[in-house]
Amino acid sequence: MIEPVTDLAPITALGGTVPRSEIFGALTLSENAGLALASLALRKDQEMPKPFGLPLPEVGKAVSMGGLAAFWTGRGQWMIEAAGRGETDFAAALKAEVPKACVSEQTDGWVAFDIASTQGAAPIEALMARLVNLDSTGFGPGCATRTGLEHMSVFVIRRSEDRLTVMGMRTFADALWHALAVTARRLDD
Amino acid sequence: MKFSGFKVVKEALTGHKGWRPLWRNPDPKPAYDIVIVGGGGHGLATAFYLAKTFGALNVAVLEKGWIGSGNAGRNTTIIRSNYLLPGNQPFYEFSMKLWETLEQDTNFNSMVSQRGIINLIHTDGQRDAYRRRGNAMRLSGADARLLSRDELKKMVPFLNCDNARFPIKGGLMQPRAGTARHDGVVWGYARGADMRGVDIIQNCEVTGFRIEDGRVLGVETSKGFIGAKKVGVSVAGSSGRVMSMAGMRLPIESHALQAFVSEGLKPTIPGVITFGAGHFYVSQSDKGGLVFGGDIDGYNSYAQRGNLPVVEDVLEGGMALMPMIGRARLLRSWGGLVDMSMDGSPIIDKTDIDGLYFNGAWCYGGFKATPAAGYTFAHLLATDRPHETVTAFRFDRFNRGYVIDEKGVGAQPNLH
Amino acid sequence: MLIPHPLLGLRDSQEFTYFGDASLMWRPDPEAPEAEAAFCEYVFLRDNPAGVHRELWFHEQGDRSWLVVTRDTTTHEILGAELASDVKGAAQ
Amino acid sequence: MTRLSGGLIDRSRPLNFTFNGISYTGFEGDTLASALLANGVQLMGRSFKYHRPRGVFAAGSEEPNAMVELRTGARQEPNTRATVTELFEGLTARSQNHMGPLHRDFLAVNDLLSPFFAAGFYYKTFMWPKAFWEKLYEPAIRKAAGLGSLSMLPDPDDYDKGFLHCDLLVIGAGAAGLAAALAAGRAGAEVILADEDFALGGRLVMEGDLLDEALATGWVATVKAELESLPNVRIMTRTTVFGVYDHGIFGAVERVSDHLPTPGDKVRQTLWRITAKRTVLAAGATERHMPFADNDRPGVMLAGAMRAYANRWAASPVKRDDDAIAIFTNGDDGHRTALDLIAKGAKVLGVIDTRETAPKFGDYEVFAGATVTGTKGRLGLTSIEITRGGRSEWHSVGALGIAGGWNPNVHLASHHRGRPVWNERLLAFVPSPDGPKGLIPAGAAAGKGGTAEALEDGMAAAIKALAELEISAAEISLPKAENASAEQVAFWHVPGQKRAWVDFQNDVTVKDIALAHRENMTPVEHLKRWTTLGMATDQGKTSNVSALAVMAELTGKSIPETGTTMFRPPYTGVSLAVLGGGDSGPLFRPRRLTPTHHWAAAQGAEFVEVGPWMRAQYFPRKGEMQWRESVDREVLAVRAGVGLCDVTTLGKIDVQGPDAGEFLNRIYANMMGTLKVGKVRYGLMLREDGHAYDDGTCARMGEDHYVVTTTTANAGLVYRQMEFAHQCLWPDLDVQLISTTDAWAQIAVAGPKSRALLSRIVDDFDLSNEAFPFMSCAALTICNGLRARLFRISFSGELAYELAVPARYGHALMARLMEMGADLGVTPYGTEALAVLRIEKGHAAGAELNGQTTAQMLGLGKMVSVKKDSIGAVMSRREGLAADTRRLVGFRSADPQTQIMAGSHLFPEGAEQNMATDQGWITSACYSPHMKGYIALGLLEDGAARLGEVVVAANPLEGQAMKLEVVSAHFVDPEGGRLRD
Repeated sequence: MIEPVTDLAPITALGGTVPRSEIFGALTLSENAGLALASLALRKDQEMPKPFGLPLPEVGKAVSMGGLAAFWTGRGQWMIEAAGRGETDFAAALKAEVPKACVSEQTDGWVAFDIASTQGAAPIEALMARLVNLDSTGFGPGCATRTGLEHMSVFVIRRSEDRLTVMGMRTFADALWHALAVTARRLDD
Repeated sequence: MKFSGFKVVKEALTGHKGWRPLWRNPDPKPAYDIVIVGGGGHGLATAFYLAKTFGALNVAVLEKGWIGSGNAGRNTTIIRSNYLLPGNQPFYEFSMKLWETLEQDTNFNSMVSQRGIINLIHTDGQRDAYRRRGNAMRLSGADARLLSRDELKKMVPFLNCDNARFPIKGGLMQPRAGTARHDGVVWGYARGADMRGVDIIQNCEVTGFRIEDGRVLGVETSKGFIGAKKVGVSVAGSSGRVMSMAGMRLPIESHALQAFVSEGLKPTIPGVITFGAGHFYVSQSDKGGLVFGGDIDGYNSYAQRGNLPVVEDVLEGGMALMPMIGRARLLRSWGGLVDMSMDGSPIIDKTDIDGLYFNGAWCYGGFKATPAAGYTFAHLLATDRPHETVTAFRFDRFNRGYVIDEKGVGAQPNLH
Repeated sequence: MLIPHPLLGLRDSQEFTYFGDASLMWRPDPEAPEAEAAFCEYVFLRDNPAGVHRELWFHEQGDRSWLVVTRDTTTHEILGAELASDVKGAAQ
Repeated sequence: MTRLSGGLIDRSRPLNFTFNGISYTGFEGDTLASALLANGVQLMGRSFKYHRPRGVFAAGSEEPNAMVELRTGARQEPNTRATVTELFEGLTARSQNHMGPLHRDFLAVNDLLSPFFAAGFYYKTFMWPKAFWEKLYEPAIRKAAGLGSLSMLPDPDDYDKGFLHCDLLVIGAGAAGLAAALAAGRAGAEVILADEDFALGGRLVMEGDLLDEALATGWVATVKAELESLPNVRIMTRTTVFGVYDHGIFGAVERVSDHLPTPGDKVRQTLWRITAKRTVLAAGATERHMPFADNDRPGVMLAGAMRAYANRWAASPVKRDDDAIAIFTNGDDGHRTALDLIAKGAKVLGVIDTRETAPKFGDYEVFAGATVTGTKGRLGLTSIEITRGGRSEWHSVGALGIAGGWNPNVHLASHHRGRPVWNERLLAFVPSPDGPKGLIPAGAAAGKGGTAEALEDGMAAAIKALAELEISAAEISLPKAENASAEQVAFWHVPGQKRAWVDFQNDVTVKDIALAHRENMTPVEHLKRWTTLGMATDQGKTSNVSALAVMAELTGKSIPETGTTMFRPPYTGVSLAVLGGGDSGPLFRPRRLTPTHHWAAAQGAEFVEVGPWMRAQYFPRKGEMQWRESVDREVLAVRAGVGLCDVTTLGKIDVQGPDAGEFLNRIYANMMGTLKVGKVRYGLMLREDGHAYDDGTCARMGEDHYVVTTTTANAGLVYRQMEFAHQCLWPDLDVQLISTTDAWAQIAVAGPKSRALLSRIVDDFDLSNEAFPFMSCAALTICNGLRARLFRISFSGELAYELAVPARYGHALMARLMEMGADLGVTPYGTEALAVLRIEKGHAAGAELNGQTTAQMLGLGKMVSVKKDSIGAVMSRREGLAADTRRLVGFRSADPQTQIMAGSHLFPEGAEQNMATDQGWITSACYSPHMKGYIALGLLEDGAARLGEVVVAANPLEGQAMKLEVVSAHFVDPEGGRLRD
């Protein structure tokens, strides 16, 4: 565990002291409160860096290495993820790695909901079909994109056949959970 | 032939043998004093008032297809004069007054029905803005009422006021507003104009303007050249396309606007209701269909059809506002072609070309303007001076900095 | 509609926000002698063609890139799409 | 009972239902229409205008007559076609559009008055006296019009929506559709097969045709099983593809549980947006009729529908088994109905064939060269008049089938405004060759209605479509089938003096079309609008082509010269609720909650909707009876002590890079590039047209790092606009933008004791005025190590700060500040107090920055720098903007306790009040506890020069007018000393 940096106690995006998790048939929906995020944007003519040794992914892709991961967000732009480091100043650590690049703290800009299936890809893809206009056959493991979901803007990351992460703006956390949970529940019916 | 209840009874008893064409199908003459391009409501109204009020005897209306085939025949039929800005409000109130005597003026029942319009209020800021607007209406001689939430609930009990994402806190009502039967308006003006000698020429597409030394001499058409001392263009939706034939660029984009009608239902909705927290407005036609619409599709289009996202957006609004319509069915949707202007307001003006006049840029609101647009365009064509209610509707208002921007969104047409 | 994003392939137009004619990328020179007139034309006047139209779409719920999309306004057929910054860069 | 043998009904599963309160029994597999027919019920409804008795006319979604109100209570569903309503246990239905019982409708008097109700009659009368329209005529018309009724209760069911993608969408699961789906499925393509029916097979299961010398149902079942076994094929029954949109996107509605008594845990329907690379339109064809005198009685129906009822549902169209059935046809197709009925044991009078050389295919009488010229039977057909060679005779029959030829279902192929093309051989319109891109019509929809040719055509269409996608599909072995003879002649209607219905539901007759012609309503759209033809719920599926033929005859033109009509979505009626997608009421749009939302809720705050946000409006305390008491208390607490307000909703944009300063110089009207690190500047943005757009602050956090704030309302728009400037105007600038609005919880700490409060939580940071003066910013830590940003800025006019921490700590920070400030009287305040504070200080907000105002009007004219270019700078100098003398000023009432109403218009004292004398308006107003009276801001002509003058604020809308003194907009501390202390 990382030592707390403050005597203030954080709450999760859904307002709890512990992250929320709920099971709907084959699907488990979990709030990932520990994920640290920082955006990285290259300066003009900057060479592609490899922060913490992480190779930055191509258009529409995500990569992971140990507790670190990254997904493409725009030309010359990525979101870097660090598992379990939500309480730390991860942006500062990233900036130290790539001092020339533009780095912004995004940890609390987004809420991350991890969706795991116990029955392979089908429930994940059925959930996606009801929520986002992405062709799941072309959105396999390692794909990441931003899109719209029920009037909200989200990142969708296919971690593996049976795992998906949906990130929404933190202030929409309740609404996004509702959208995911209602759909997951209906798939279970 | 005068239409009346007596005439209807007489014809019913004698096998309907005495009805005659509502208008002629004349061949075009070689030249006219005034040629109106566009046989929609505005063009026909212009011809009607030119003949009736301004004594013009030698007038033709040229229509590419059948009269009323453009926006006049595919709109949500709302008439109202609930505008805010001084450039607009007197014009629309003038139009409202013309609506109120239209049927007597044309001897044709256009089913002008003043069942009222309510714009719903969801926030205190909105109430302040509507109070400003309602006061502007009252100050220009129109009627307006600010409804409390309780008054509103009594009037339209089926609205979802409370269990709502954006609770309803009241409304601005114009009791004299309402609807008119869109085709009936077209036909009333057409018949009235034809009776007064105007040639209505259908299936006659204008393919070019003949302009010499900065002066218009007439129009090239699919039925040959037709000379004219003055040409008035009234082709909203196609304004960009038509005026480009005269070499003009306009402060207009063409956009698709969809509208919808449900299957026929027994009386459900009394007047016109406009959602204030989403894109949805609705009325019910005399035949029983819910007639409703919302936002434009939002991209330049001449395709006369729209896409599904707007359909969903409109019905999301509808269901949020009045969830009791859920089990009714959509019967038909259609897409119109609207001139979206840079400030959301219209243009009735001369052009830089002598003898060429323009009426357009009506955005999604041209239907309610039909009588006054016709009257004032006729006034301009006949007298070369703008009618007092359209002095703000000039081309030069943009460059000079006198835009009439009701929504305050600036020069982005798809936001108006 | 589907927008053929030059990097991401076909994307739902719902992810985009439409702005208008691509001429809006070419802001007049504010120092020119007739700057005000040039700006008036830039801000207010449009070709508004019935046919091929080059226009700006913002991939707001996507990679936040501005695109120049070439589209036929009479059929909605899309003939191509480029990143606006590339278009501008190439022209400069 | 008039059940026949066979059929696709499950006799082991009887289902009880009621129609107009009478109980009946049907079977699983029945529709409401087939079950009623099988129970000998012919009369099912009334027509729209004349209230004529009507029975079922078709067997599919084109039904114009048999419309019912289905279910009861909040689930009541008007205008539901009995022909596509699957029977379920306990179904209740009522006929509609009648006054009194169905068999004795009082409004049938309209039928007697029908001469007065000819096409377009209402345009010619009801004009006098003028006031009677709304009061008398129109209410009467409205009451009589309409069909079914809504319950007026909120729809209780859930709806869903979703997206599907496929290589090939096959619309229609008849012969062509099944062949297409099978060929594509076997080729491995992603296939969606959609059909509006609950069973697969289309006409295959409605005809008596044989496939491989057995009933077609066997082949259909085999294909179904194979398709279900293929993981790349999705079969969607009960799914209507209702619209074709751009680029291969289709709208479809799946009726998930309409066949169940109630949806239970399921949704009622799902709206699917299907993106298909290619599409095979195998939507089949719709039979048409031939108008003749009194052709609208219950018992008269399409001959193909009769076959369908007999073959698929084992239902006979007659009330009693011994009633005879006749067929009226202009081709060989009608004879098939006779043969099938005979095969099922029904009593057939014979076939009335308009052709002199009519064939005979079986043991039934043929009336060659004959027509039907009349009918009898008030509530159901009892006899028909057959006329041959000028001689007429009456025959007793209980039902009459009409076979006028088949119209390909070209609707979806025409949704992109491509016009269908007339085919003289088929005597029908076939799909336009310039239909939607990627959509290939096949089978009967393409005019290839024979079973064998439909199978072939469907398969070929799929192979062709997939070849375009570079998927190679092999031919499949099709079952042996025949093409039934489609010989027919052009015979459109039986001329006569009596009324002959063309459009059944809307009561449009041949005479009405003739009248429209006489009145020059000849263009087909005029004809439709004048007579209402084709505008009923069936959208003219059974009437349009017949009407065109009648009009063509009248004008002497050919049918294609006479016209076609546009087909627009939806193909059939779609419930409004499913298009609305489900999440409604409080879930209509997602809500954004601030980081302190739960904290505020726990304090009992009232919340208010601010765009997508929910914000604390005020924090009532015990004993406070109305909101003003709370707000006044909050305002005074800020002015006298310290208050806390969550201002996270303001947009925050990180601007980084070496050119960030230059970029911001071009974005803001005022100079930003000169801002020093650690400083904040108020910034004003203009639109390119020169009007004021947005305001906020810009803080320089580091050499290459600025944090820009925007108003709550414009956060997204400004970010978009900045990206536009970055990518489209000046991509050469080395700058990067990203929103951090959600990342930081931002809390305003305002009031003279704000420094004292903050000093208790900052870690080793000098807050003194010298070290951290007004308009400073810094990154620091608080509460023992938490990274934070502090801005010394003020909206209230008091000494104030805004403190930002990672959003997850916002809640705890608020609680900590409350705890640490208890002795300072710290008070949370909401948006109401925030508004009062800013009005007292004279800050412009949304009511002033409304997009119609300029910097000058808001008193910010000097901010528009003339030393540099920026967006809007050039246009802001235009004549009309420069000449606008309206200025933001303050107002006080002579009687401070009289409320000033925002939205009042301003006039000089004594002036007449109209739009011409109007001098401005009140933009914002409130009760100011600081001033102990009502105050307001407003825009007034020449306002800056009129301080001290008295003007009238007129509010005729609410019958008010009051005198106001024009004062400075800065009611509090006009010199600005407080915020600098």
